[in-house]
Amino acid sequence: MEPSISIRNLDLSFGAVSVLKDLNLDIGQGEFLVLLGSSGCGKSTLLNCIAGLLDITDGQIFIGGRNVTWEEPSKRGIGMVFQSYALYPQMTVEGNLTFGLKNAGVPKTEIAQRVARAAKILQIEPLLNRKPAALSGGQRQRVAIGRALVRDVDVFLFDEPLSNLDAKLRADLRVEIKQLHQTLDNTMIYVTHDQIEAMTLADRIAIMRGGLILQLGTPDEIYTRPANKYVAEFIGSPSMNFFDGHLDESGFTAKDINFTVDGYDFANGRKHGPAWFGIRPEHILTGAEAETRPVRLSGTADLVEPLGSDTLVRLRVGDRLIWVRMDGRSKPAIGDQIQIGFNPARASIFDKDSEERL
Amino acid sequence: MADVTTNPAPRIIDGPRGRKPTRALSGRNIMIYGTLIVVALYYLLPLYVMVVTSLKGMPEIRMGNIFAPPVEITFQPWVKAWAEACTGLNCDGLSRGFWNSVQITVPSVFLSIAIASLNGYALANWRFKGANIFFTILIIGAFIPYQVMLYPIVILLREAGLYGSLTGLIIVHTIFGMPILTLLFRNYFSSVPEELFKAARVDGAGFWGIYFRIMLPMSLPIFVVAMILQVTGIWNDFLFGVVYTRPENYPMTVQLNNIVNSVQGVKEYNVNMAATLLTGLVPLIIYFISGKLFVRGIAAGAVKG
Amino acid sequence: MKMMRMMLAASTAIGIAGGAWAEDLEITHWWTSGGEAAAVAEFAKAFDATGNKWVDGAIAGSGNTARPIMISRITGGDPMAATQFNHGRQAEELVEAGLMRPITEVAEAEGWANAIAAPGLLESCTLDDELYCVPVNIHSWQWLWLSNKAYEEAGIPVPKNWAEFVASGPKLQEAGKVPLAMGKQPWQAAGAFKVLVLSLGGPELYTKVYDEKDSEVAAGADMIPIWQAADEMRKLAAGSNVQEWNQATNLVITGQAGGQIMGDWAQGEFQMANQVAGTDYTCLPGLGDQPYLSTAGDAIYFPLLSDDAKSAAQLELASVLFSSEAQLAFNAKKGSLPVRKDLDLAEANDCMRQGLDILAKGNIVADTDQLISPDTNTQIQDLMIQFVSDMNMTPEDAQARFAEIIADAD
Amino acid sequence: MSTRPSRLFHNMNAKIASVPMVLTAMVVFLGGSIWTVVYSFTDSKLLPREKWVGLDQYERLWGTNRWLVSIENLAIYGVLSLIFSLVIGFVLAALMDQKIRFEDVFRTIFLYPFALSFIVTGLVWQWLLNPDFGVQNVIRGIGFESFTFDPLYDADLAIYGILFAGLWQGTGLVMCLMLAGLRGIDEDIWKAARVDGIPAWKTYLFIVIPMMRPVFITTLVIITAGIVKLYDLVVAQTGGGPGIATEVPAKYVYDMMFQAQNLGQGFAASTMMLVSVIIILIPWAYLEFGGKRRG
Repeated sequence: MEPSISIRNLDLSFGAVSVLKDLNLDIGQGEFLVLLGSSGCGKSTLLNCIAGLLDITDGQIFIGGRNVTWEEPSKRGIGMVFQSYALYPQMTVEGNLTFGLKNAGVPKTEIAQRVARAAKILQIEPLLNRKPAALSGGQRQRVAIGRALVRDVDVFLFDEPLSNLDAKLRADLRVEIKQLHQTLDNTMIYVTHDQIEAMTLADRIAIMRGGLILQLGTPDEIYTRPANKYVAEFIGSPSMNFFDGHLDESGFTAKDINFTVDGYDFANGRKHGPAWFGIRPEHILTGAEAETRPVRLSGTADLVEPLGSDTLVRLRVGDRLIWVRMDGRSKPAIGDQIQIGFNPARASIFDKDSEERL
Repeated sequence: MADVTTNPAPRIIDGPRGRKPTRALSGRNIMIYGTLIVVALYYLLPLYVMVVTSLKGMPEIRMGNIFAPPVEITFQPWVKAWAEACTGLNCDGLSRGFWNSVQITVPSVFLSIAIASLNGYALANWRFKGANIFFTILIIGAFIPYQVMLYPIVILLREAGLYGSLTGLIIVHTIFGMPILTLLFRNYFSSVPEELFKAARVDGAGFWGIYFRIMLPMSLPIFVVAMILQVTGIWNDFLFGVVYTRPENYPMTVQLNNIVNSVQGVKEYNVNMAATLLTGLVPLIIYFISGKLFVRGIAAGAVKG
Repeated sequence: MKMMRMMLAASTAIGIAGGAWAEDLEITHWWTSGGEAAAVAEFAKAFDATGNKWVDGAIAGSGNTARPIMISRITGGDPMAATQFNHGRQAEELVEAGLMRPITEVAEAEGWANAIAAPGLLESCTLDDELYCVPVNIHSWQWLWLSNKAYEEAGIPVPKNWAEFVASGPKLQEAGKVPLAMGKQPWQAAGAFKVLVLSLGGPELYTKVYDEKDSEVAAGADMIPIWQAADEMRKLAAGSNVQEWNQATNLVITGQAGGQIMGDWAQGEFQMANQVAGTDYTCLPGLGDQPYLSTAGDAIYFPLLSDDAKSAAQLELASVLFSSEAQLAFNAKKGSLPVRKDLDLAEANDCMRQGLDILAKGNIVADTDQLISPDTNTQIQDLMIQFVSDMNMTPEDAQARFAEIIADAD
Repeated sequence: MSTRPSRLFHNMNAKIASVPMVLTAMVVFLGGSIWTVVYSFTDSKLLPREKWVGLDQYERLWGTNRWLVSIENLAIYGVLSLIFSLVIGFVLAALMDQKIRFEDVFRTIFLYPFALSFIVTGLVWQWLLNPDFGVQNVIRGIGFESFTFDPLYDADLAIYGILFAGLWQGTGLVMCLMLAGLRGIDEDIWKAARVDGIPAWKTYLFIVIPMMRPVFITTLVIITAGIVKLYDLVVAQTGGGPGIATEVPAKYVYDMMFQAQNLGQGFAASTMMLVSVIIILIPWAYLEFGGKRRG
């Protein structure tokens, strides 16, 4: 099947500063793609290029099989939702929804139908006659989504739509967006710096850094098999624990520790040399369970963060600090000796120099 | 859904690619730059005429075209305007007025900004009962024609024994600069995050401490705007300068008026133009230097209602 | 001469001030045109010769610009030592409010009353038997200045009266000249009008209108020809695109305009341009037919000062201003007539002599400055400038409006 | 801090710092205005005096042609200058906001007249518009013998000649204010409008301009304050002429007070100006400062 959006060899530079470099990306019909990265990685820039809000330097963009590289944003068949909502403050909600349509000369009856549908889907019917200033943040963002919805397009672009909301609203609206995607089944590209949003919403995640896509994959792939150290560190909270050491026949050696890496699925065959060994806090077991794991260590509790569902504990192991996610019921005290263990098969190992996954 | 980032095979096909081609002479550009250039010419025309005329001799001016560049450039009009032009018996041109203007402008600008910034600060951060009433009166005061206030101020200054003194004039400039400046500062200080202000209070800083150690250092843009407005306004003032000072303290604008209107025989347009340019030079230089800061400062202070 | 001035200065100084010496006095005035400035320099020279110093406070523009400044300073408690006003009613209230000082003692000591050319001049400086100002010159408004060059180039003889002047208008226009130069400022329009009233209407009409403020006369048939003349005047002046009076005079001097109705101070400009009366230009006092002149002029007033030394010096200044030498020198440069009748005007030119003859005949009336208040004067100025520049305003409308102003005048 | 400080001393320093403002507001602006209003009911001539004449000064004022012409002129100048400064200022700002080259140069050119005094502005435009050697002369010189452009010498056009100069002097500042306002508009709004396919002019008209309300208000206040005070420009450019074609209220006040030596009349005219200013301003001041407080 032809991809819904195809980005081909896209380059973008402002003068001498190159922002996006020879970027390729295909997004399938009905796919929910999340562009994830820290600020300045080029994710919003890429989205703006797709929307046609930025003139690209080289390359091509196809939407729905059509070469839209030189098309105006409004002619690309997209709808867009912004972080700051970008509602027209002097117009009512209805005005916001209909302004673009009226301008495009859509017949009145059809406008009314589309508005009614969007309002129903988003449950904003009672708000239609209000002005944005009289709405809460969540309501405003619903209206902003509605404005994209009434355009009746195949592709939705979201530019950090939930970043301005508080945690509770963010979680609620996230669910709604997910449901919306399930209902509409159209292509969505969603930019965020929030990994929870990325993990929960995405069919695939593209992790970006410095204008490049570091890894493109399903949330599970990204989580379990991060392609490089940056991705591994970026995803997961608390971050993956790393051991700085050396990989050889005997396994992984880091100063005072040595263990085998049996069961580890090497990406391109086993390689030896300096390496990072990474293991996520939630893959480290404690107490009796730790005994069952191939690698066992012992450390002193240094910091305890009870979250209710889980308890995060920072252990001092030698001169290293290792985060461990424990069951919410366990309540270690600072200074307690804790036994930990993990299975190298669940770990990620990266080349020391290239930081690529081994 | 193959992972395509690892597949650098050429994917570009024929058709639109890269930057949308735009011609340098597109209709849009012609419209934008055309309009800007035409308007710029309209704005520059008077300056051009002033400069050109000030460099011509009188015979050449009489022959006619005010737009023609000078055939023979002479700086005599400038010399005359600066040092020789007469008002009555005094023939020392604008030079005397220049130093008077400096003496009037510097303390007036300083005092008016100091007071207005304190007012704005008190209004924005230390509201007290009735403050807004005073402020509203002050703002309405900005609309009162100066002529209306001329006489009451003569009486006030007389009662204070300040009439005719430089101090009196400085006070007058401070009073009439106050409304707009206070508005600017109040708006600017209102936009300073309240947390900052609260943090300082928790740290034990008082009214003056916060003003000097927190507000002042972070308010450079608005001070620049205030300074530009005041220097221009006070330097260009004619009415107060002529009414509230003695001849030995006359500012440059008053002398400009005297020179331009002291028609001795034929109007010496070249000298008049040179005198006009000389008088406008100080504010013009300030604008040329700090134009960018001005816009930035206005964005910070004036625009937030 | 020098001896005498020294003696005079010394006598006043000793007799009145008891040895005040070397004071700086600031004198404000609006004498800033070429001829005027040269004339003021004569006063300054004479005063400096007494050992004091003349600090010149010229304010350019016209009396209308300068007077507010002077009045503000006097009422604001920062008076200058002496200041120019047109004598008449401009300073009346300042005197009444006790802000001015009398100089009666000097006048009596020096016998000004016997020397004065026209008694009215001192009278208008007098309030409650005290003299408050020194008249320094006699000006009369009723002069038509004509450019011989312009008429030569147009190929017609120089007119001898108003009627001929009006008749010559079209010929001048054909020759590319403006028949009548007139600065487009209110006081000039109102001044020209009052010249028409006196010169064409005669002293009785003038007195009825300006002195007795008889609004029926102002509205009546006697004034109709005056308004018709005013109508002709504005048509002849239509092409004159200048503001200042001396720019208008300059049009006459350079032959670009045929003539100008302006007071005798215009002669100062002719002299500055080295023009010779009779050869280069012609003057028609009283517009030629009924040579009556109104005597107005400038006067110097003396604000009340708290400094005794300066107060004494004020009297010295008054004495210098009225002295024969200063009078001669000043008025020769300014083109006006001296206020003393005991002077030998050997240097007086053709025009000045004509003026003196009329004065000697007693064909004089008081100037409007002494008859109507500045308020009324301003109203008339507003009316006249509107009439002169707005051709849609008919003479009938203007006359009716004029009569209203006269009816309300105080 | 054991005893509660009295109300008076609460915020003491702020009150001390506000003393100059309070004095200015109460003594100069309020006191001066009241003084002016009171004396407008007298027949004060050269000096103020308490000789009451009721409404005589106002009757005369409204019966004076020159005052009526002044009001009319101010109305024409005011309305046109408001409209044109806002429109020209906004259009220039919008053009400047198109990411153009040489923005600094253009901005400096548009803003420099604002650095010049009205006296200078008036003189320059008087020279330029003088038919004998200004624009008219030059255009006639290149062959158009019948070309006529002498607004300052035509009573019907003179006020527009002043408007010409006034706009030249003032639009630069308006442009700056507008530019600052435009730069303050959220980029996303522009993006949203582009995605919606709304043409630029419509975006400006229906979305951006309504969003710039605070800027427009500030600008309006500044322009209006300038209009009411219009005086120097007229004096320098036309002296009120030709005739009384360009008289304005502020000049009437000044001339009455100091030239005609009729303070009472001048005070009556000032009072009328004051009243109209207050009528215009009070509702605005109430909306801006009275109603809701800023956060």
